[in-house]
Parts: sequence; C-alpha cells; structure tokens
Amino acid sequence: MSNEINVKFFAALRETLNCDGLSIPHNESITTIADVKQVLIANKPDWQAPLASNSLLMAVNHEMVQSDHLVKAGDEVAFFPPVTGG
Amino acid sequence: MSNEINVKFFAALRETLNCDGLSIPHNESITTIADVKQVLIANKPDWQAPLASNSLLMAVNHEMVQSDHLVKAGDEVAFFPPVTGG
Amino acid sequence: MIKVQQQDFDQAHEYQTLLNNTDADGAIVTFVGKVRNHNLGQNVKGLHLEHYPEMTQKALMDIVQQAKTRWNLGNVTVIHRIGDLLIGEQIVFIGVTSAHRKNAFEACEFIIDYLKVSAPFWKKELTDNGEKWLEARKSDEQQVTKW
Amino acid sequence: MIKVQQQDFDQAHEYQTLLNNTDADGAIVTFVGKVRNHNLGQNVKGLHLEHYPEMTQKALMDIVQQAKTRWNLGNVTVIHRIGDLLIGEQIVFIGVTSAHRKNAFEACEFIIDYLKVSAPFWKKELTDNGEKWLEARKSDEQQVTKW
Repeated sequence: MSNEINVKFFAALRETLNCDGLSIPHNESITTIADVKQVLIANKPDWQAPLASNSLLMAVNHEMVQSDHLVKAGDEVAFFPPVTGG
Repeated sequence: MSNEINVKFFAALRETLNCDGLSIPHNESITTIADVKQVLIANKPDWQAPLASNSLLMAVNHEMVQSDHLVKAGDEVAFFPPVTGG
Repeated sequence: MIKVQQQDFDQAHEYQTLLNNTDADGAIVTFVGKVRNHNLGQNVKGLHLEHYPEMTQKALMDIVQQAKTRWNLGNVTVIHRIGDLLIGEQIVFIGVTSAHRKNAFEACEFIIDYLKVSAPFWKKELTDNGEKWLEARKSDEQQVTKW
Repeated sequence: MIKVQQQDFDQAHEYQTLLNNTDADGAIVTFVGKVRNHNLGQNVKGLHLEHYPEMTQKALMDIVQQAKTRWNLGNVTVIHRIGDLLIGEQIVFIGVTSAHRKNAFEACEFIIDYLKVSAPFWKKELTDNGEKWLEARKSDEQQVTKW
C-alpha cells in the first residue's frame, strides 16, 4: 500500500496554483485534511492565500468532507472552488 | 338577443339527470345562478338531490363562479362535478 | 400554445417546438401525465375523458396567463387529450421554458396543479368491475393552496 | 441511469429510455439545462466544463440515491456534459418517473438543486472580455436549504 497522500486541485484553484496535483509522503504529523494543507503551504509559501479561502471545498477519496476529516496513507485528497455545474 | 338561459350538465351529473342540457326562459325572478337551480328543480323535483350537492361546480359563460353569481338572458350556465383531468 | 385534442402527441416534437426562440432561457421543465395501470387498487383497462368543449381552451389559457403573470417565462405549451385512452397512453403535456430553473419548475407544477382543479375535464375509468367516474382527490385541492 | 459525457444527448431518446417499464407511473418530469446567451449582463459565446473524473459519477449516484430514499420513484436519468459547449447547447438532463406528480416534481428539482452545489463540475465562460471561471451563486446554496 502507498505511503503517500495523493493531492489534486481543480478549476480556478488549479490555475492559480499552476498545479494539477502532487503527492506528499504521509507521516505521523498528518492526521487531518488541515494538516495536509499545512504541509503544502510549508513546501510552497505562496499557496497560503489560495488554500486559506473559506469557500474552498475538500474531498477525500471522492467524497466531500470538512477540514477536520481524518486522512491516512494512500488517500486521495482534493481541493477545489465551489462547484458550478448543472 | 336570446330571452333564454342555456343550461348544460356534464359527466356524472349529466348521467344522473339523463340530460345534456336544456333552455329555460329568463324572467324577473331569476337573478342568480341559485335561482336557475330553483327553476330547474321546480320543473323536475327529482333533480333536487343531485343539484343540491355541496361539491357541485358552476360556470357562467365558460367561467367558474359561485352560486350567488348574477345571470342574465342569453347566458350559458353549466353545472358539473369536481373536475378530474390532468 | 394550448391544444385540446383526441389524437396522441409526440413528446419529442412538442419539446422541440417548445424550444423555439429560447436562446435566453437556460431551463426547460416538462411534465407528462399518463394513464396508470392501477387506481385505488382496482385494475384499470383505460379511461374515457369528457370535457366542456366551449370552456376548455379558455380555462387552460387563464391558467397559463396566471403563470406568466407570476413568473418570468419564455414559452409555455399545454396539451390535453380527450376521448378514449388505454393504459400507458399519454393524457397531458406541460412544457415551460425560463431563464432560471426555479421559475420553470414552479410554473410547470402550478399549471398542472390548477389544471387538476379548474379545467373542465372528467375521467371515467373502465375497470374489471365496469365503468366508474373518477372522484376528485382531496390531495389535489390541498395542493393548490400552496400557490 | 447516470452518464457523464462530452457528446450531446438527444432529449427524445432519453425520454423514451426513461419510460421503460413504467406502467405503474403516471407522472414524468424532465429538466434540461442549456447554455444561455447572457450571464450577469456579459455576452457569453460558450462554456468550458471541467470536472473531477474519478468523483463525478459517484457524486451523482449519491444524489440520485438520496432522492430514491426520500420519494417513491420509478426510473431516474441524469446526464451531464463536460468539455466545450456553445450557446444554446444542452448541459444537463434530469428525468424522473413516479406514480404521483408531486413526487416526480420534487425529486427532479431536488436532484438538480443538489447537483448544483455538490457535484464536482466547474464552468468557465468565454465572453467578449475573455475567459472567466463562473462564481458559485448564493441563490443555489440557499435553494438546497429548502430540502
């Protein structure tokens, strides 16, 4: 089983970060999706503002979740703006 | 202009009365649609019960009305059960 | 467009007609009512639909006019059949276009709700136990109070 | 039936498919959303629709499942397009059959309302002033609170 967390970005956020996605190694300091955000921002400080947006939505393994949702090695974590389909 | 009131019946009421419609002469004693009913019942006493039904609907000149609606010579007055289309 | 007719209608054709000149409309809602194979537990073989010919068109126009006053709508189509209908046959088509979906949904439901209590149609059911005039439903009367 | 696809869909074909095995259903409600020629006053030439491929189907299935839990439904169809769409093109089809019209109307509106706030699609508009990601509408968030 993968020891990484697979991170994805979509739509306006993907363009702002200029990044479709990346993998980060899972370690004991990563418990929640909020911790994932902290690792991303530690790597790329200019991602701070875009990832801090209150309206940002999050999904773990293709299910929408809140930022206190638990994550584990092998999970797919996605960040994206409010959806506008239909 | 006609000096009569043209009366029509529909659906279950038409079958109960065994009558599609008839004309009655208009006179000064006929002011409202309730008066039309009285004339009909005076002519055919066994129409009393079917025409007394609380759920009966009434239209004058193709517009639904209440039993205190005024009628005049030349009007078309219709009585029918609650509608069940759609 | 309002039509009262004996013959069947083609949903696809009516849908295309409804779309004419609706570039500004993002939402299309349609309702079709058809003859079910059951009613109150009795087996229904078909229906006979009686109407009040001189009044029907006017009654439907009044309902559509009310809807157009309440909501900002594009096109509206109402088709109601009369005469003899078999199980599964289409009875009524309501189609509404609007810039916004909420208007289209509300207007479409409003039209069928009012049609059910104020347009002069009457259904006679042909069941295994003979013919029977359908009774009006209390739920239909209650439903219009929401508007 | 749930489909996420680039190609256009045929309302007539989808309507017929929706009717399969629905003898017990008296009500069919459909919703189609299409690209309008205006949005917030700017001229729209077309849209690009991005989605989250691994999540989309599941998100739509969850919404349909919720609807089937809340209302007694027959068939349900949801089709959502992705990729580049021109003005007037169809974006989404929702079709619902039920024994009773109120269920069909409510479930159809419920599905599109929840799709609007929880299915991972994003629209980028191509206007006379360039490309622009569409902002989510407050009215869509408010609309789901009614369910």
